[in-house]
Amino acid sequence: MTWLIGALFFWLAAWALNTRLANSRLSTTLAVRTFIPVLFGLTLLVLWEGLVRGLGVSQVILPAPSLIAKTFVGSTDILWVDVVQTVFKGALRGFAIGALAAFAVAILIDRSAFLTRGLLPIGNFVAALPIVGIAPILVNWFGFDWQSKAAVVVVMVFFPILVNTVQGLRETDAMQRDLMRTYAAGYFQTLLKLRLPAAMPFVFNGLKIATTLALIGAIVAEYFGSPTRGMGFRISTGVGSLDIDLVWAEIAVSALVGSAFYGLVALLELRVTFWHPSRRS
Amino acid sequence: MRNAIPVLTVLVVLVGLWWAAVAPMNIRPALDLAERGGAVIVPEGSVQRREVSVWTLMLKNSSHVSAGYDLKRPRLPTPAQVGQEIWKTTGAMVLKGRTWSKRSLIYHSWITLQSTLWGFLLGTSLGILGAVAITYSRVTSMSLMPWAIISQTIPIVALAPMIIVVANQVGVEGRGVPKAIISAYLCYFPVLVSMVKGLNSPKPAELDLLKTYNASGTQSFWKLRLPASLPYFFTSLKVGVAAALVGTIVGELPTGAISGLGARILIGDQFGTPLAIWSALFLAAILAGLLVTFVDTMQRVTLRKMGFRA
Amino acid sequence: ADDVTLQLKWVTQAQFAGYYVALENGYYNDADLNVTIKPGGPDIAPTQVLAGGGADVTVEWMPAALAAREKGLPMVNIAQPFKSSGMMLTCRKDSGVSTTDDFAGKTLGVWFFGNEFPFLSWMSQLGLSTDGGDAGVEVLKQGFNVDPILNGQAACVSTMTYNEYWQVIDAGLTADDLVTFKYEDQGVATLEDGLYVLEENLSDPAFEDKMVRFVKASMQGWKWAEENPEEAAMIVLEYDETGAQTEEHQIRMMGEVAKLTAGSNGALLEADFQRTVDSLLAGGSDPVITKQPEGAWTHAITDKALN
Amino acid sequence: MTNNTIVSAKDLSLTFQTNDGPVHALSDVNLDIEKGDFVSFIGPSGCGKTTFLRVMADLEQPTGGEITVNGVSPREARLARAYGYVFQAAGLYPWRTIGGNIRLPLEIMGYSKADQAERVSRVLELVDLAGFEKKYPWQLSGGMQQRASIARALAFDADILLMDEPFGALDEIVRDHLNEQLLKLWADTGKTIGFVTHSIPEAVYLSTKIVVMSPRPGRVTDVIESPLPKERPLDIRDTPEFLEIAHRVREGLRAGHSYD
Amino acid sequence: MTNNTIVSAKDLSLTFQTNDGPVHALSDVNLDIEKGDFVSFIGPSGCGKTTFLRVMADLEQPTGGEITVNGVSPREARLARAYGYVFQAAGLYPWRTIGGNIRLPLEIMGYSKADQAERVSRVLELVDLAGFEKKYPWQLSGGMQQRASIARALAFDADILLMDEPFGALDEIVRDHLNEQLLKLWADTGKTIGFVTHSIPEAVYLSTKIVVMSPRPGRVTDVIESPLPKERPLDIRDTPEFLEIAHRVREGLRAGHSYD
Ligand SMILES: Nc1ncnc2c1ncn2[C@@H]1O[C@H](COP(=O)(O)OP(=O)(O)OP(=O)(O)O)[C@@H](O)[C@H]1O
Ligand SMILES: Nc1ncnc2c1ncn2[C@@H]1O[C@H](COP(=O)(O)OP(=O)(O)OP(=O)(O)O)[C@@H](O)[C@H]1O
Ligand SMILES: Cc1ncc(C[n+]2csc(CCO)c2C)c(N)n1
Ligand SMILES: [Mg+2]
Ligand SMILES: [Mg+2]
Repeated sequence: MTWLIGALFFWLAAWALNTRLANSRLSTTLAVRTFIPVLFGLTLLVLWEGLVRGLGVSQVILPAPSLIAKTFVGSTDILWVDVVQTVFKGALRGFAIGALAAFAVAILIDRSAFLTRGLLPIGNFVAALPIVGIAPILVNWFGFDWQSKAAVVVVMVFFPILVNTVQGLRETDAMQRDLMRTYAAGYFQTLLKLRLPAAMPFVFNGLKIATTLALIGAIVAEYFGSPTRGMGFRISTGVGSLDIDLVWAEIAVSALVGSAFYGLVALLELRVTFWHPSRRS
Repeated sequence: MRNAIPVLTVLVVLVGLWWAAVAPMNIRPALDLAERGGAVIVPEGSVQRREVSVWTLMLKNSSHVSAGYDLKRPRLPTPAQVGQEIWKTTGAMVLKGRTWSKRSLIYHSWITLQSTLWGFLLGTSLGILGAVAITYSRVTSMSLMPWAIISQTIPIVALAPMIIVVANQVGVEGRGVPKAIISAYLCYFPVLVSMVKGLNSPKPAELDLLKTYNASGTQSFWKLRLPASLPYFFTSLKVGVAAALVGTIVGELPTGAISGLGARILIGDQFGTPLAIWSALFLAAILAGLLVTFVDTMQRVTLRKMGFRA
Repeated sequence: ADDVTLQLKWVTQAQFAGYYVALENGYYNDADLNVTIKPGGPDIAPTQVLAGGGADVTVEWMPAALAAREKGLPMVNIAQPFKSSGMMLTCRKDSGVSTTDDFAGKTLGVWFFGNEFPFLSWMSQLGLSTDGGDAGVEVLKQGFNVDPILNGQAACVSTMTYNEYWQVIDAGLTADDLVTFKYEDQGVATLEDGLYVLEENLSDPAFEDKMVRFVKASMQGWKWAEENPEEAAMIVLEYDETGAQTEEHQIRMMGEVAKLTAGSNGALLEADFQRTVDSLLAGGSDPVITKQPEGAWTHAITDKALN
Repeated sequence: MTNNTIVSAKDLSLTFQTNDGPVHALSDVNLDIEKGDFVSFIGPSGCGKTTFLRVMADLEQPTGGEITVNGVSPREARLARAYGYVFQAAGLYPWRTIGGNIRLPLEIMGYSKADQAERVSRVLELVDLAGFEKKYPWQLSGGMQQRASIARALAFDADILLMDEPFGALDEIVRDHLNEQLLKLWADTGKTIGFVTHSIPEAVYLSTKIVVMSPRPGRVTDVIESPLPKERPLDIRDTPEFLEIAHRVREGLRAGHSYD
Repeated sequence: MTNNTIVSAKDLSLTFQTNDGPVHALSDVNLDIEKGDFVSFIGPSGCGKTTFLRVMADLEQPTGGEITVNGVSPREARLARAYGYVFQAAGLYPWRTIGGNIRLPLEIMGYSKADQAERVSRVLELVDLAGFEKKYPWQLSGGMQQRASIARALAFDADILLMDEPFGALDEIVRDHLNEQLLKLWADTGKTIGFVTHSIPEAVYLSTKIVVMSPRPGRVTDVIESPLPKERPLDIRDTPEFLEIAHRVREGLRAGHSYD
């Protein structure tokens, strides 16, 4: 009971502090802008800890954050092996291949109005499909090691990036294109100097969506067969052997890696599309 | 309509490529089968054949290539096989009056659709409420936004079993609710992001105008922010409904293969019946198409009625 | 009537025919029970469901149950309808495996999710490492099907006598192409498909009484299923909500399962239990369980149910 | 400051804090506006015209000095709904018809349904848009949209009409026409009008008072009271008085400008 | 059509097919522009000024009649890079600095690196933007952006400079200043200039030839040859000759306009 009340109290206090900070003059400083979400995350953890302890929830159902942290620290070797397998071998390679392929195809089909009109609706449609469903097929085709995971990731990230890039390439306004016409600029000049830069905000939109898809795809695919390492492997076997704390440690790793990956792409975006109105103020 | 011919052309080309790919994809199992049936295959033995490329195999055993188009357990089924399987589990079922039988994919699509719709409803509501909170409260916006992004990097499949157990513990029976929760988890995010954008889309001048009228917060919400956000809203619904479907299928994969298209994929995998996987995949695609088209139509009608230019 | 929820270990199939028969034939009804059967799936850990209160009783394999017990979840075996183990490793002759000596350097498909324990202790008894070393075997977490052996990704895959083995056969490989290693024959068999409940519930006489009736009705179901395999398979199909199971396959499965349940009246034999424990304790460097479990089974239920 | 003073600014200053340092948008502005005045603000880009209008309407908070509107603070005046504001861009809501746009302030201020209908048709008449009530903004030309936005500001009973370059985007002929209409409206209603423009002839033609401003920091460099009569036909613009005032405005502008 | 004729349009027509039926943007336009001419186009909104400029620059295809530029088709002239075009909005690429924007046509046309640098700094000087080379467009005011876009069109050696309301968004003083500069530049380089404006004084002040157009369908209603000397101080605008031409333009405009 004291745990529950304590957690609740902490939550109220933290929220009050956050409210004050957010409405204060300091709210635009980087320190406060990072502190507020961090404190918010912390309150969630405290609330969780309080709930688990206060209600006496069994640790094979929902372990407390403190236990998860302990497991995390104690199993860094396993976690690292899994990250290498799932993220570096599967997700990142798949992401790179898928992104490059989508980018190349986008530029290729963009040359033909016919192809664009034919492929774009299909691409849009495929981008909305539950592509994870093909994971069993690809595991069958490409084997149980990282290659099949990368293949799933390639297929998952390909269409969102393709669709966004093609749309981005069409995003120049008429006047900008007319300007190039008055210079009698060639196709590649226009592509290089106008359309690619103008497409970048869209490309990054696709890349950002793809980052989260990549991780999910690689993990889900491991459910259908894998070597005896990898985040998906550990999560699925962990549940079976009631190592729920280890499962949560893997989830935490996934969130960390995923956020870092997303953050990296977002940072890159900031540097490449610094000029875009939505980035300026 | 302008796009019909290009789309159809591309589709025909895709199906053609698919059909052509069947031969190399299936040549190995086809040869194995033929060999067991007594045919002479070069090279002999499936282990030896692993060293040889599919193209060589096809060349040297050209008479057996066609067998790849009629396998019971193909690595890649032919379009016709998939079409037949789909017909067998949908149209033929309807003709036999067994539309809602467990062997009918219409029944399983319906199960998936239900969870999708519940998840969609839950997810969009959460997304919209979150967006309103983020728009109107600085603290919420500063604390919540980063976590909304982080939430999407968590592998939801990992949470699925725990969601089921916890749902059980609070007395919720059946797989419907956990599936809907997973589906909502994937669906809320695009809606949230897009609605935050939409609710903040009024230009400063438009907000200033209301300020000169001394309009209240509620008035500016209903008369400006909400209508201004509608185009964003519908776009996000399209993404959201697709995400909800992905969520449901992901939820059906591991949450106890009972029914639904995801379960069919899983069962197809477990029992080694690729056609079951392929037909469930295609039905999922059709479902996605129908859902997105439905939202798209809603968008057109509503926005036109509201006077937005088409 | 009293409510009882049963959590199965896997999807609806003839492996669980006895329970479906008892339900369909009204044995549970006659025992004044209102039984709900929850199918399992790849991500359903029966142990976890039991811990979460999602079920009163669950079908589980003993290694997983004992492991859970060591994790602090006091599961107790109250009945053991399966006498023998149906697990085996099925290998292709053309991949060069004919005896256990040939395993080294080969890729073997193994089920995880709590089903890997018998395999791991077997390998450690054979002195083969499973973590990628040269002297050991390469372990592949096998999915839900037997594709790895069909397309040559693995030399051997885990199969059940009643299920996956027949998938390999159905896919075109003949018994002559294959070598099988039954865990029973290798002396590493562990008990499968027992009924487990939480220890704390057993102290409640009302619960105990419910379980007595449940086990009795279930065993009645099993015996009927053994005698009427075809009808039992049809009943299972009736309850299969995926609609993906086939008659042929389920009838065959029922036939094989009957061989495993034969010889069990439902009561756990202590010798079988000890054999399982010994096998697991021998699990080498990273044993599944570390000490002789205490109170992991009881005859309290079967004694009342079967007499 | 007389009894009739509607706006009175004393040493008014406004400094924006930006990433590149402070921007002095207004600096020590002193200005009185009388009831019924038509005041034009003219000056080079960035001199603070818009900012001054926004301060009057309580859309921006001064960082120094004082300002009263109708004897009270701009905020109180705003809460009393004293302003009709016409922004530089028409800013009509695309999901509302022209009639719906004009009805917007009336709905917010709680006018009765009957009153709303009556007022909408009256102001539409006034700006020559009768018959366009049911059209959507994008079905109208830029000039018509601008007129609709003026109608929107006229629909309710605000004493003070603030207009920020309302005719900037229109061609000369349309502009002449609207100028005439605006003068007529002003004469009919007796509203006090604050009007920002870049056009010297327009300022001279319309105003009773022309405020010339200069940038960095935004200051009032000249306030010219117009001797022109209230009744102003378009060809008053060829009279010597007109040209003289125009000349003075131009000189004032040039003085404050960075060129020369 | 003399030897010096740069642009020659004969019975030129252009009809847009739209959903609401055909729009006759240009109808039987006949016009000759001589080498070194400064031609202004003036007319109410939608009369086809922009369309005519675009046809000249091969950005739009006429649906009737003929047009030659430098004796060849507009397309050939475009491929020969005969045009500098200044659009109504500055249209600078936001991801390039001001210098980078001006360098854009030079890169495309393959000028050498050294030549590029030299030209960029020369035209920046010309439009008073020296020192802003490294800034991004959005760091500059609208007027400065417009000047940068003019600089961009001047950086390379195009015979014909087409400007579509380049000064529309600027205040009068800046406009005066740029008008003076433009005249100087024109005198120095001998370029032929096509210039769209809404301002009568601007058209009269700048041009050797004023083309008055009227809408629906877009026709040329008057072509006024200016008798003003090439050398034009700003106060030429107060001379009777000037006012007379302005009057004639205004009458021409009014005749084609829907008001009156
Ligand atoms: N919100 C703001 N933040 C920072 N600086 C601002 C802001 N609003 C205006 N300024 C600056 O204040 C000065 C005055 O701006 P203001 O908009 O009042 O000029 P203006 O006279 O209306 O110009 P224009 O004729 O171009 O409309 C300018 O230098 C402008 O850049
Ligand atoms: N791409 C197009 N499609 C259809 N109609 C067009 C198109 N471009 C222009 N028009 C129409 O052609 C007519 C002439 O347009 P244009 O842009 O040349 O006018 P303008 O004289 O430049 O007007 P403004 O002064 O407003 O710039 C207008 O009625 C316009 O609506
Ligand atoms: C993830 C996962 N993989 C394999 C099994 C294996 N398994 C245990 S019982 C059973 C039924 C026999 O057909 C099977 C296949 C599992 N439970 N979960
Ligand atoms: Mg302004
Ligand atoms: Mg134009």
